[in-house]
Amino acid sequence: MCLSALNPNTRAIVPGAPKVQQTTELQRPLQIPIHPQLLTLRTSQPTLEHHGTGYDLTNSVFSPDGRNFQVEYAVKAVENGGTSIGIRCKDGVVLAVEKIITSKLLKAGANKRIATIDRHVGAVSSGLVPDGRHFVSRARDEAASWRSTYKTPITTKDLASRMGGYLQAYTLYSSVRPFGITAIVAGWDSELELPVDGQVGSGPSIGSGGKVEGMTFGGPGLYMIEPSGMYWGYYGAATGKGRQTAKAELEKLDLAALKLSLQDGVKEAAKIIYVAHADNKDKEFELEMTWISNLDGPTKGRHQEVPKDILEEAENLAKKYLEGEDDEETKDDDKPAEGDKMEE
Amino acid sequence: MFRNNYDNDSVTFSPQGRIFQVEYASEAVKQGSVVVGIVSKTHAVLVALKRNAEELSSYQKKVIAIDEHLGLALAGLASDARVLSNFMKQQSLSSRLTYGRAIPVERLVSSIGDRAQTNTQHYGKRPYGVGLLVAGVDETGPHLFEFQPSGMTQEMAACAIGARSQMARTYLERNLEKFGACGREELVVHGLKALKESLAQDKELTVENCSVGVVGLGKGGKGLEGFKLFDGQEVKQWVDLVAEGAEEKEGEGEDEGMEVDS
Amino acid sequence: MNHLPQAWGRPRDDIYGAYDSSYLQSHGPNQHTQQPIVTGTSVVALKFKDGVIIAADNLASYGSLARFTDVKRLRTFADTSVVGFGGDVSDMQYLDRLLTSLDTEEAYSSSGHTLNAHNLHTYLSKVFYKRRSDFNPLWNQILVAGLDGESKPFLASADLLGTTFSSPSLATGFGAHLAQPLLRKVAPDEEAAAKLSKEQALEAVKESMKVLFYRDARSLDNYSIAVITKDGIDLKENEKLEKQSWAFADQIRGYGTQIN
Amino acid sequence: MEFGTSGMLNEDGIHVDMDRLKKGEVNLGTSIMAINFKDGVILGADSRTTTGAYIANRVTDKLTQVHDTIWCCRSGSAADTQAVADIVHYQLGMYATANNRPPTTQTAAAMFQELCYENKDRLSAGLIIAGWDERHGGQVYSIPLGGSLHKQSYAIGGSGSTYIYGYCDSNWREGMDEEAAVKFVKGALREAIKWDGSSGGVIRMVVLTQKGANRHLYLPDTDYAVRHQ
Amino acid sequence: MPGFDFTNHTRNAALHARGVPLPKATSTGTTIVGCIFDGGVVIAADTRATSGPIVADKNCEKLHYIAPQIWCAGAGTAADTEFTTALISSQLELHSLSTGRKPRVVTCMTMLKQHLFRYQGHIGAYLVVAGVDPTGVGLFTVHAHGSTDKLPYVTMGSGSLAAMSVFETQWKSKMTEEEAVTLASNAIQAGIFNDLGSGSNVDVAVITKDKTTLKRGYVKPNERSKKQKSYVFKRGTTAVLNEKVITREEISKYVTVHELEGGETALGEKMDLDV
Repeated sequence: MCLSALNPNTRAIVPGAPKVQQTTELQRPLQIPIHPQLLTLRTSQPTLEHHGTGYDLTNSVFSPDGRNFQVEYAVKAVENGGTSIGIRCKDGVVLAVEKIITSKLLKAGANKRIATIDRHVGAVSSGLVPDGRHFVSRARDEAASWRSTYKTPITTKDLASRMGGYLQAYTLYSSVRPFGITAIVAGWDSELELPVDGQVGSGPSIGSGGKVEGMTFGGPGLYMIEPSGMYWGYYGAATGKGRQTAKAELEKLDLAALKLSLQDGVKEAAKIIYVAHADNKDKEFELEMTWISNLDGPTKGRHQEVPKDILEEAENLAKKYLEGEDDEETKDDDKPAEGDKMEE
Repeated sequence: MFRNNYDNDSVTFSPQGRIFQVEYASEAVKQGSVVVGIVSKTHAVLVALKRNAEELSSYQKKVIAIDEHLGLALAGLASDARVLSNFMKQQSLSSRLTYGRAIPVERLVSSIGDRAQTNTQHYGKRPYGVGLLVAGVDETGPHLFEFQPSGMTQEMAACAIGARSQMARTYLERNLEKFGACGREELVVHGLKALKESLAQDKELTVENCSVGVVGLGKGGKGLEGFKLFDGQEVKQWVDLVAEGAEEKEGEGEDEGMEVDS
Repeated sequence: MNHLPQAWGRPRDDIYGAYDSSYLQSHGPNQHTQQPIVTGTSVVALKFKDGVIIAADNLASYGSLARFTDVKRLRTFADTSVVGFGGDVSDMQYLDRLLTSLDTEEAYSSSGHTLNAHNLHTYLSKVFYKRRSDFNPLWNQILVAGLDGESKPFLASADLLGTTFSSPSLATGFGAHLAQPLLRKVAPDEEAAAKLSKEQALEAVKESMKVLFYRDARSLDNYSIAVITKDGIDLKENEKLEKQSWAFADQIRGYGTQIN
Repeated sequence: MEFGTSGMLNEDGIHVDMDRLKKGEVNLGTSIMAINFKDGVILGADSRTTTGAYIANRVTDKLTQVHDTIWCCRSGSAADTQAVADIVHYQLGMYATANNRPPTTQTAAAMFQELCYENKDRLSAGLIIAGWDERHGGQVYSIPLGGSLHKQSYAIGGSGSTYIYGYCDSNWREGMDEEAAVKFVKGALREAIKWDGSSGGVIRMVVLTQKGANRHLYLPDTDYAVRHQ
Repeated sequence: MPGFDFTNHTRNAALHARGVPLPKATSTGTTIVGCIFDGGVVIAADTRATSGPIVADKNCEKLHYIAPQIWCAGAGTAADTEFTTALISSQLELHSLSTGRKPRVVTCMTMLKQHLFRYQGHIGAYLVVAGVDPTGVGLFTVHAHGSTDKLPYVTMGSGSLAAMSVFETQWKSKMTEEEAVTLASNAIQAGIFNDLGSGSNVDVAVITKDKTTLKRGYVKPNERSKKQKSYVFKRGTTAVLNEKVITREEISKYVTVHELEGGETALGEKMDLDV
């Protein structure tokens, strides 16, 4: 039994993390610490003095002011990737990703970027796509190892914790590089009692005695894991190129109230990806979405692709919304809009 | 002249978040001779341009059969491709032994993608210097995948990699709509035409320098037409079709017109 | 006598020769002296026109003790196949978890690849054979029922030795002796099975379960039954044997000449 | 290994060698049980430990705590069951600190099951796991000799249990209150002690509810009528 | 390499099957007991060591030191009890030094049971562990297979039944030290007189919060008394039938005789000194 290595509680806070933390609308007041806005400190270019001084050439090396540049550069790779978002709704979670079409020759609708980790958990990442696949493969191993030890599905939180530990380990050694991704992990932890995997028999027909009244368990989980290994719980998470726009949109939704339904969440997710893409109009993109509902919902607690008809409906609404916005802009000021058109 | 120091190994990010060693590995792919792959609703074909070291030497091997239901074409370091293809052969056989099932193409391609990614994250390893086009048929029909040194794998409708492959890609993009409905013969011809676009000016397609690999659904969309590699005189039937002057006139004009704004 | 502590308890070198420590490198054979403990009895299955029917009772015995009466021995896989387990229950649970992880792995890709019953049977037979080759067998006899790659009914068995069979009707344990004759009569060959209606097949399987209850001392009148067709799996886990015949006991007096 | 090798799967059924003790080993020839009731679970056991016919301990405690409100009843080899319980006790402690929450009864059952299954050729341990946790309330799991895992509304085990299958089956009611539940356990164990030579001594019980663990003790000289703890 | 050597197990089994009798390890038929009293614990043992039907040692020591305030009484295979207790004693002392605390009885008991469980009963040590530590008084039995019991009074060894009957009739809670020592001693004597494997004297160790007292030969109920009669034969009891004197000169015919230098002793005599 080796729980200590990746134990969330013994894991050190990642060096280079900001000491001052502000809160935003999106944070979840959970057991884990609160997330700051993406930090200027972490994402800014190193100042000129640091260029060529050598502190940014090797992973696991601190600069004199206590930063690990290689981790910051890895964040740069994330910022160039297509936008990924996740929305935690009252009855499920949605994941969506803006897949930039790099070539006309790509088979349309193939090349899924959102992966299933365990039956009830999905993950998407922005940044280096092969690194994202590495992440997914490790996450699957973690989920399977949890299952074989405890004979029950891993919770989204525990998975996030283990993957946070894994990514952190890739900032510790000069022989590896950090992951060039920020990953969003979404899951639905069963609200019902699950059997131990493989058990037979079912206990009392009237259910177990001594259950605590009024307590609820399980529910949606949404976590975002950064190249440094830090992870946070979110109501709405966004990463990749369009994250700032996406965050602004997410904050409008008042997700902390937990009123948004999954069906509406899907529509919002599509809209946000379309809005975030508007800053990057010259490239075409494909929208990919998956969801996990509660056990009564459409996916019965499993991570699945959003069905085609629902996806298309959400996309149409998103397009309509964007046109509406454009119209408003046009009304405000005609000329710049024309200028935009010329450029195409 | 200032050269940056971020390109010495594959475990160093540049300040822009790039990994130069991986990008350099992609350059190795462009050193290889061009290969083209196209997929239709019933077939997937690979066509490759073979080079010989000198007049009297033999030609390279560009297309490798992996299993009954799939094969690949390579551009770049052939020895890296051999390592990867041996691994793929093992995976395919293992699937047949364990489940009595032909391995799904996507799963096989992902497995080499994962292997390649590892090489880009650990010091002392180098990225693979080869790009692959993998064509195969499984339960869900014919597929074509592209594999890159970064570990990136993508399913394509058509693809070309290797030296001067941009020309071939332009051809493929222009004719993309037609491929879906193509039968195997038409598909091979399209492949050769794309290949031809990428030829250096003084070169042309011959039975010596062409390889063709074909795999597809069986007659009437049922069963399997196993992956078959065609070399030498076996490709004459198709090479003659695309030889200078043999090309059909129809459609040519339209294409020419289309090309203007690209 | 050598009084140094390291020599304590060791044979004297001057008499028995230098201490031979070669054993520290070598290992003797590993023994797995095992036996089934908590066990399930027969599984019976029969192909018909559109699919397969499979059944097993809900009992797990401990020797002759009917220890657990709520043990479901049919397990679905990927909504396309059913595995019926006879033999050791702990090994059944192991296989159940193995299949769960296999199913999870298969579901990673959404592209519609699934292992059909034929693939599943191949896999399980390899697992059994591997384990018996390690001299550590999984103490089960299983039947795999479902549809094969061409959506035709598929039925095959595998057991602790890695032996496999396929036939239009199959039964494990006591079922092989008691149920097979009945099932073979209904479906002597594939052609006959391909003509059977679901109702006929159900009738035959239920009849077999009844005979097994009459004549297998480790059986129960509570059973699970599954019908697998193209439309999916219809699994019922709490069936009761119907129309049993006991009333003739009334006619039995004594064992020979007795009249009253 | 000195286990009997008479267990065989034959055409006419399965012969199981129930005597899996090693030579000279201390045996918990036992009557143990655990039941679900309205507010949680109750574990119960006799207190006899034997080597051969000699009672090596007449006040044994076969109810073993592996976490705050997760306990187990041990039967079989004393050494094996103590070792297994010690390991799970350690693992659950680690689980609680590592994950910052108490383990569930299911976690404990899964760990016991894994140990018993993977070491089935080395162990003779028949365990009943019972516990209360916030999420599931009270739960009872049985892990018999081969290492299979059975969820039950009530579980009985040990050599004495064979004598009380009938008693339990006819007297069992689901959702009993604590008084009725204690009476059921006591009644069953009294029968087991009466008929099984390898069971005897005092009756111990542990009641696990939201309030925690509560021990009961009943003595034979007062006809098990008075609660002494 | 530490540990036990089982390489010859298969060979021995084969020899045994062909009728070669196997050598027996010294298994001491023994009586050992332990008993808690108000403020401490007492353990006691007989002192007979047997080897088959032979009494190998009439006054051996079966109370083993573990730590100043923790002692062990051992039954079973003599070598196993000896070395197991010595091993655990050593480990416990190191543990005590590294923690800077007094060793605890439960620690000792846990180490013993885990060690013995690992060897699956092949180490034939049956022990009574007793002591006083900062948490209070501890008394346990540890069986060779690794099981343990916690009781106020315990007995082990071949005489344990005889000893237990004494405890079961005379034990009461909250005894004084004197009562407990007497009771333990009586229990051992029940073993000495009723169990053929037990005999000789009673050794007692009393452990309290403040000190440990080892009473070696606390009771010696089997002292060899003076023989009531002398069995030395008087001179002349045996009749002389004839007599012959052989002189040195006559011997010289057959062997060469050297005179020794003054004060020198023969080599053989030196060697014989120990005899």
